[in-house]
Amino acid sequence: MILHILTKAPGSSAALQMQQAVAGQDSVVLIEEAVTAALDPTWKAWQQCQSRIYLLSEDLLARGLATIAVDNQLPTLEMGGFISLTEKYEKSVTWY
Amino acid sequence: MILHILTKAPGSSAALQMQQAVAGQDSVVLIEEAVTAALDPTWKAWQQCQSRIYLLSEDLLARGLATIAVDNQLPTLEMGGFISLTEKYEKSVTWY
Amino acid sequence: MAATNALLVIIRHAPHSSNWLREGLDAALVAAAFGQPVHLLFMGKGILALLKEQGSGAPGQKATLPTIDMLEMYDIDKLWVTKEALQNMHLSTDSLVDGVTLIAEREVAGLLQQHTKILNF
Amino acid sequence: MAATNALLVIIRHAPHSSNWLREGLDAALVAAAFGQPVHLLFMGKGILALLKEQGSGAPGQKATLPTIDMLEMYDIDKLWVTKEALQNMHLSTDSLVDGVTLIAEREVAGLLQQHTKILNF
Amino acid sequence: MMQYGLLVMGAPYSSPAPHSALRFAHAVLDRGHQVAGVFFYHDGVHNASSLMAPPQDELNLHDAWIELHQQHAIPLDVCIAAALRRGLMSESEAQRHGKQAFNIASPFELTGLGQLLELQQRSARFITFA
Amino acid sequence: MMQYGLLVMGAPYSSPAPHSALRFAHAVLDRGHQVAGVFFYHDGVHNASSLMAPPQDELNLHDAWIELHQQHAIPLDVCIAAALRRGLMSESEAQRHGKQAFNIASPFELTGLGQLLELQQRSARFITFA
Repeated sequence: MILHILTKAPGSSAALQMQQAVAGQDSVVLIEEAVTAALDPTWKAWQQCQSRIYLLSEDLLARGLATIAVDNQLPTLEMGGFISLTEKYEKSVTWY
Repeated sequence: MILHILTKAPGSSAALQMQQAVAGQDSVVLIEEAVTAALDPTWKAWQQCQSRIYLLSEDLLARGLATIAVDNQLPTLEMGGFISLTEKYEKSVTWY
Repeated sequence: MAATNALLVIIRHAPHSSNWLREGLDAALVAAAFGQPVHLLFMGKGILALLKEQGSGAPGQKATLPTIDMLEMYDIDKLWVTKEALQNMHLSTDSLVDGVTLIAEREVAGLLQQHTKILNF
Repeated sequence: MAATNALLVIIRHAPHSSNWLREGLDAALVAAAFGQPVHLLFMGKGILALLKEQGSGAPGQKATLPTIDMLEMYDIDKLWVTKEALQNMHLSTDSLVDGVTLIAEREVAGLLQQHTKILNF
Repeated sequence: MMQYGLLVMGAPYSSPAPHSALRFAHAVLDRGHQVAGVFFYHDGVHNASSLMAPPQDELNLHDAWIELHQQHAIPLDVCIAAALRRGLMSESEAQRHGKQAFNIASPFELTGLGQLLELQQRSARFITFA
Repeated sequence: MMQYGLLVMGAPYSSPAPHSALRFAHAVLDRGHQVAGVFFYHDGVHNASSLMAPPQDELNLHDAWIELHQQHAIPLDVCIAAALRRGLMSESEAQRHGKQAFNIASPFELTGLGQLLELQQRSARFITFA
């Protein structure tokens, strides 16, 4: 079981490579530029990872995307929630 | 009339933005990572820019792509040819 | 379209992801301060610089929005964005700051031809 | 697939475009020199590191191929590449160095699960 | 309580990775965990530059890492090969290379990639910021 | 004969832009043109670091730019704001910021963005490497 950390936007090589690497029990945290995924509720990873993919709210706020994430009903977490996921998952891989 | 210099691979944001910006009389030089375009003769820019798009041969050689460019019958130029294009075109824009 | 002596600064990078946006806007502001007319074209993720709800960034990270708000004071009033790029990002003009001019994507090539000086960030 | 103690180094960047490839391979070589088993997975443009016709690079730029050739000496003999990635790049195995193992894209997730230590470059 | 190891591979002001890593480190410590070490590799080596002088309204990341070290005695290791190539060196490396100046000093330590692997081995959690 | 202005925005060893720019500059000069100046901006400011110490089998780009300057008297201007933020400063800036060392020296000159615009104005051809 792996926690995937994506730092680049959907459509980037990093995002595509992560999508190839995600397995059934894995979770995904979207940070930095990856939070622009909030703009696109049709992005395949939302479906692929269902209830196990989250946007980092601090990075959404910084970029003015917090309202849009709420409107699109996308799951967010704060830094504390990010830490909780790293506690739960022994391994993490960052895609950049 | 503009000389476009692309430094990133087809499929990158830089390449897509360049394709939006190219006009009828413009030329394109592909350098650095953009020479990986040699692998894909179906890339739209080949059609879009026809006889006015070139791969920099030094950068093809460094990456082991020179033979593939020949096999795919793609036009190349050396650094001298690149300079000639900058002589011909008053303006250049680099996409990276 | 007539040729213009204005400097065209193209902004293609999002806030906070790198320093491209900041340093691109700095170049635009310095040119304007030196009395050169400046036009801005936002492409791709550069459009995110115009989102009006942007916060101050992570602690200690400088926000971009105050710089965008300063553009008008420097007489930079051409902020071009393509309709297609907005649609691709699922954004409406309501989410952007005031003063943005929408153009069609097919006009971009013409804009570049029109300007004798271009800086691409 | 059984869990392995080997370090999995993922290579995703092309030669000459940045230092990611070089510095990723350096990490793999150092781990191997310290006696740790190392496996390499090449994804996306990382596959270009395996092209056998690579030249020496622009004057003064170091080539990657000698480093790839050194992997075997360090007992790094698992060089995984996905068939799909090769196809996407219109490449055949003939253009790659010897010793590459082709896998299917659907096996990638399993490989990551299998390795307890991963470094992603 | 767990040991976290952090790998930082982005440069300040060119990448958001150092900011993310620093916020993450503080949050991990707030939760009662420990940070076993931070390793700076690739462009991340620029975090160690003592000559960094950002505008006053921006965080000085070099100073922020030192503060983290002072509060929690966290080792700050910098890959020597990545650093030298990018213009970062300690006083002893400066002497060895015949340079008049240096821009890396304690608590940042120049070290080899072996330290990175060792950090990964002894950390229960290993997180990369790049 | 024409005047070429070059803008370099990539760091050595992290981007191929400096290599491309240097090869381009030499080719332009070989053709009988002149290079009116090179301006280093964004991560390109790292080209000016006097502390760069790459392995011996790699080109030292700092030295290569100085050689270009010595042979052809080409001004090498470095954006001061981009440089300070990234840990690059001259002796006088080091004094102003209370730093013990500096890593930018002549023929590299710290200057403002006005110089970039001025270079673009007076060059018949202006080429960006990034």
